[in-house]
Amino acid sequence: MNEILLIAAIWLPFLGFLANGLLSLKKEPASQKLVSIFGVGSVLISFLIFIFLTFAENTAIVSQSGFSAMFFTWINVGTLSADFAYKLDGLSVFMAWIVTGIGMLIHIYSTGYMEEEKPHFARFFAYLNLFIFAMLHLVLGDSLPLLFLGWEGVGLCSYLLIGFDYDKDFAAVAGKKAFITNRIGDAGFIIGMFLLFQLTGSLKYDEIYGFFGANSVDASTLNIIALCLFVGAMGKSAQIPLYVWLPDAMAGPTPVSALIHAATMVTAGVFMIARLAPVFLGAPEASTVIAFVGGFTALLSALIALTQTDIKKVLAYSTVSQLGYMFMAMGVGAYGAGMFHLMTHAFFKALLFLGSGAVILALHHEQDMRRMGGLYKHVKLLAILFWVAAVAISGIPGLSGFFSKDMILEMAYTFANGGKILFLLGFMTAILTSFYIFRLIFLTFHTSGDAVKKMEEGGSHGHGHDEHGHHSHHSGLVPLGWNIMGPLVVLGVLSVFGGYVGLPHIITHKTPGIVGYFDQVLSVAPSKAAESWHQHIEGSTAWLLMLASIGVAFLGLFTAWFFYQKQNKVPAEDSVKRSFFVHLSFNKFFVDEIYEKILLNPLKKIADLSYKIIDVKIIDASIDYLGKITLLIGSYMRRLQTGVTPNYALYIVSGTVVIAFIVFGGLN
Amino acid sequence: MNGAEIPVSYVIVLTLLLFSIGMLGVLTRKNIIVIFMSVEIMLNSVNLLFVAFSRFWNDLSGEMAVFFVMAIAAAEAAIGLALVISLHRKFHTVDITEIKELKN
Amino acid sequence: MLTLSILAPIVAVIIIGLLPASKSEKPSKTMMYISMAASLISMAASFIAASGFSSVNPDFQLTEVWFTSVENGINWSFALDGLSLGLYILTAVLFPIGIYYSYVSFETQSAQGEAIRRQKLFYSSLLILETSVLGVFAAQNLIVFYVFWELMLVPMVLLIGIWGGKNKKYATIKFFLYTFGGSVFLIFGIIAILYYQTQSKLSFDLTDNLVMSLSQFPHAVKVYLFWAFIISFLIKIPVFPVHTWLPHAHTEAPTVGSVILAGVLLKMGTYGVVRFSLPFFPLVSQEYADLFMVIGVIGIIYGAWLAWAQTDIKKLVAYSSVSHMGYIVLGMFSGNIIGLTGAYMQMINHGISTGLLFLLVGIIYDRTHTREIDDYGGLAKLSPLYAIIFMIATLSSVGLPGTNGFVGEFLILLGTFLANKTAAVLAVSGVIFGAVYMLHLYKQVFFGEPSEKLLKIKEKISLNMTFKEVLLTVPFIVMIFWLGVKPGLLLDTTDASLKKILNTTVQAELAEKNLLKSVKAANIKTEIKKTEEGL
Amino acid sequence: MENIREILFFLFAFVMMGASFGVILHKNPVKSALFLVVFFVSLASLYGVLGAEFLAVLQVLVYVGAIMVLFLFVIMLIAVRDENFENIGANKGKTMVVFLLVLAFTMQFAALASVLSSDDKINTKTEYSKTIDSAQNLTIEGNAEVLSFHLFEKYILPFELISIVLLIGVIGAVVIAKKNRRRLE
Repeated sequence: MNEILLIAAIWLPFLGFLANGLLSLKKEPASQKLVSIFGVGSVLISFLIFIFLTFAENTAIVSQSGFSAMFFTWINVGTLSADFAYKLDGLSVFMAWIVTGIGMLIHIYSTGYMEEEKPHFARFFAYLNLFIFAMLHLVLGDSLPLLFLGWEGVGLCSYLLIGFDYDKDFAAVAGKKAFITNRIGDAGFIIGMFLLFQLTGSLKYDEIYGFFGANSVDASTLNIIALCLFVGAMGKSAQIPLYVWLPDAMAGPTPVSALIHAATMVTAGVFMIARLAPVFLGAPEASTVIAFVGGFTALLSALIALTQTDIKKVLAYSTVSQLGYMFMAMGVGAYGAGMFHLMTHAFFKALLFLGSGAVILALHHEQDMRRMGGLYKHVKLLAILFWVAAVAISGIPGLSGFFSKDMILEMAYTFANGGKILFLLGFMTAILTSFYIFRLIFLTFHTSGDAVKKMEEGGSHGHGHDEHGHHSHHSGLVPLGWNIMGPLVVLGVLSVFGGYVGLPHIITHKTPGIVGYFDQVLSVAPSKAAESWHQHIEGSTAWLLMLASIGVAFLGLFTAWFFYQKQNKVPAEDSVKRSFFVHLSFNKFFVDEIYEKILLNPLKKIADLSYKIIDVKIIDASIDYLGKITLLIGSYMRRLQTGVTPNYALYIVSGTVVIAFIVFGGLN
Repeated sequence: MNGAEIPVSYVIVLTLLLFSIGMLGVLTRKNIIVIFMSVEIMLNSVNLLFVAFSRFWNDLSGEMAVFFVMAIAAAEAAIGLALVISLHRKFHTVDITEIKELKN
Repeated sequence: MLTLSILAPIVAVIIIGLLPASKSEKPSKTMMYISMAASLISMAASFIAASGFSSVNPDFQLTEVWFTSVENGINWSFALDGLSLGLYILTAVLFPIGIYYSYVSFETQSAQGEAIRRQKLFYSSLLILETSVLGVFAAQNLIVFYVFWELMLVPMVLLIGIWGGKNKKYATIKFFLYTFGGSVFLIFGIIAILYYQTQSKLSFDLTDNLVMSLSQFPHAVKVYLFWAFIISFLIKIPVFPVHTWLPHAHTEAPTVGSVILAGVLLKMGTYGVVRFSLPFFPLVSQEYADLFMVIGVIGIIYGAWLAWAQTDIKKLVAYSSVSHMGYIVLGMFSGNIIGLTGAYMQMINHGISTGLLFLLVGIIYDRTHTREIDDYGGLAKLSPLYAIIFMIATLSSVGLPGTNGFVGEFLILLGTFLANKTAAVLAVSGVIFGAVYMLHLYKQVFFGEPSEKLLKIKEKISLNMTFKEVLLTVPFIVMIFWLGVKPGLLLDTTDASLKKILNTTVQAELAEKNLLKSVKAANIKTEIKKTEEGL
Repeated sequence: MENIREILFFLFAFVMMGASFGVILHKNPVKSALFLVVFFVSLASLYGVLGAEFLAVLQVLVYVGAIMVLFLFVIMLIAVRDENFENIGANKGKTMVVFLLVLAFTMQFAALASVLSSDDKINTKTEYSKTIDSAQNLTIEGNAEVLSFHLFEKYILPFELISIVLLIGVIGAVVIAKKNRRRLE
């Protein structure tokens, strides 16, 4: 019975997708109420089922093998078998809660946000439901192929949703970029999967875990496997060097950015590492690489976020940066801390994105922070929620972000292989994080300028991003309904209290709750195994580290206040010349341009040339030459055809003589 | 008393010579009618061979073949000469080198 | 039932031939009905036949004998095994779609005031093509196989040469010469078998007997024969560097020609490899497996790159075929059940996804009369349903999990990986390039603002798909997802037969080892003798 | 008297050779035709010498009586004499090539003749015989008689077919030689 419920929970969003997909095919826009019921309802029921299952199958879930349900056979060839079978264990139930929970909130939010997009309303919800469906496969599948199905499925939804406004060229390009970048990662992931299959002879988690439980494997083998898998994670979770798609992905509607590109899909890489903990734990060198990639990603994207002016771009780079933190945690073996940060990040980043969506919606699709300011007066609740999220992300004590981030920094510090450097990277990122997020807050909600006034002026000058004809007469802010503010409030509450599941060791003198939980559920108790990687840490050092990170959080807040509130600075317009470093940061260190110059353009050129030269000029031409030679011979042979009959008779006789010679020649 | 005995090889050589002469005529002459005559020579030389071997093996099949060849030759001559007339009517010549319908 | 399905189209050809000649330049309903009836009967018969298929039995089943000839070893009998069943059904399904599409396409063209000419020949060609392809897949005898293999050329050449595009003559000649050149090698190989065989009466029936007698050939002969067979198949597949006929043929062929060409004709090559090259010359094919892996990998990457460089939609899809065929070659020579199954799966997949792509390109081409990618843009806005179906085909083509393409690609790559890591790693990059060119195409054609050209056309004729056209794509879509989530439907039927083929390799290896052993033993014996004599 | 047949054989052989050279070498087709008559008659005689009397008669009847008349008619009809053909030797190079070629041909096949030794001889005196009724011991002899039995027993079908061929030949000749009125109009 519960098995059927689990399957139903996973496939319900798919039914929602089908229903909404069919509705979207209708000529006239479908009833929004109906679409919302299908869209939100399916995810809501699915969420409720997960809550129910969590309590009903409590013991099974926390056990090693978890609670599993078999749906039907998928691939079964030779020794390879992969089924549509699901595994609800401690790790996946955690993810399922986040996916369906936050997913449901964002669905509700979307009913308000997308209200104006009448012709595309059903299509939007169809995609969102499909996303939830794919994401649930990613986290709940009991084998790597099924994870990969979800992995690529969410990639597809991401592609479709980024390019949701497909008539806009930049959205279409961004979607394509996201898909292809992800594919590069996927290629690595596939190879990792194959290596794992070759090693363990199976792609089912249970069998993989069993293999690692029974055998000890050479670290060098596991290093390669872990690195290959990590390439996949790089793509999906936007790490250096494959992070470039995520900022562009902001071309999609804001709820999408919140759901896919902040809370759930991009954390798939982190989840995958936790899922395959035995592999990564046996691969210390690869883990170090992961930690450093995470650290550098965090720093680099935080640097870029400093100067961005598009509110969503700031948040996008912030997401990349926070993902960097998570990978840092996974790399140093602090799986509990990484998953913890994954959760808190999901809360506050979803809040930030949805909040920014609300701002954008209120300002008639204005995304440029230079044209905002002083919104506090108009939307107090929203501003407060934004402050909550900002405080959470910046690491000011008491809110969720503080606990998770601090735990990561502490674990990084104690990491044996270059832990100090990692800590430094994370520490610098923390300063920058605090600065850019408060910069965002001040620019948007405070400063002396008035967004409403700016908007009205801008509107009369034909300024701004607004391309929707029905907004042509700007009259104040668009009111925000309950279905927009409701989810924000819930997320605000979560952002505040979400961190208390992991109170630090130095306060409680116990293993933090969530870490203990993950120690228990990850079948091989990774934190314990990874302990050898860590040095012992004194209580006083821990306090020092914590105080330092609290200090930098306030430092960032103060600096942002100083520049943007006190001095009332507004970031320069695009055309203004900037100082060198600001120029670098504003232009994202020219990474996109470099990729285009050294990778994309040469490849395209090689493709063009190999078509024009190898295919047309060499292969095809040489075949044509064969034909031409035949024709040439023919043009000489043609002269034999004189049309004079005796000549033909002559040929006949000659032929007879030759044949006779061959046949009778021996007789002479 | 059993009559003369003529070696088969003599007949073969004779046939061969006649055939070659006919062939020479076909290849060198330009008048269609003469070519036709040369063909008749070739045809008849082969008939001779049939008869010779028929006698040699004492088997009448060879002579039967000659009988049929003659019948066919009669028909062939009729058709062939009709063609010559028709050709002459069309091209106003019986010079074979003038008629180049096989080309183009 | 097999007989019925093979002969029904021929009967229809005779009936169409007897129809009074009409001067009408309108699409002929009668001919369509007759052809449809024949191909549907053929399809139904093949389904009925398939229902009696036992997937446990690796050998030929459902045998139907026309007439046998013991003297020359050519038995005209037809049968299916796990290897041919899927392809046979695919063929039987694809033809009714192709025929009906042609009629719909004629209607569209007629509505635009174009004259439809020589329909009798057109439908006849299609039907003869159907018979020949079905014959190829059901042939149980090497010679019969060859006869149908060659028969296929005639209608295909007519289809491209008469109803083709601007450059049709060039494309036709190229197609004909390439494939015919390949066939020369094949017939050479067949004759050579006859020459070298030692049995008093060799039957060309594809039984173990033939395999046995082949295994006794000297090794050098086997190598020559192997190449004679494989060259012919490789040209048909086609692989790099003998692929250049394909883009021309695909581009110039009428839509139905492209669909059939991609759908089943290319499969004849790969089918030939699995049916003949692998079991006939197991050790030789293993010997050269690395070479073919290289060819396959080059095909994958090169095809994908070239597809990216194309400006013509049909050419792009054609080069994507080259890339996909590279995967199949890779899988076939991986030498393990996973790779081989993947290759087989991919044969069917490619027929479905690329067939659908060509069909879709044809549907829009009927209206726009241009294949240049640059002429398109923003089509998603003008024809949303078309965009969705095209997206499904695209996803299947790039191998997204959940579609059929993934299962095949995944199995092939995994199988290859187990056999040859380097090849697999290189081939995986094809996964990336596949996405690059397909999404490039999709973006250019469907996204952005509608192009002026399309808007102009829209004033004349609706760009939306008609109900009939949507109906035509439904079987493809169903198959894409069905095989995507339940590939067992297909894989279960092939498993036994594929395992048998792999088994021949194992047995041949064993035999070879024993031979070596006996040779060694003999050597030792003579040595002993020598030493004894010396003493 | 025994050798008379051999002598006759050589005599007619040389006459035939001469006549055939006459046919191919003479400028005037009418004279060529007359040489051909000589050729046919001597061939008929040779048949006689070899003991095929029936064929000898037939040869004279068919060739000399029918075919040659036809030839002469045609020659007269289309008035060939007006045209002046170059004879052999006009194009020396080509003639040489042809001559050598024919020589080569002759040589090749002459080799065949050497397979048979000169002991393989045709006995011209032997008569054909055929047992018609073994019970009554009834046999017939003689060339024409036995031939007729062959013709109407074993070869009856070809015989009938040949009559059709001849009929078609007659009709065909008429159709082909007839003036094409339509084209003239």
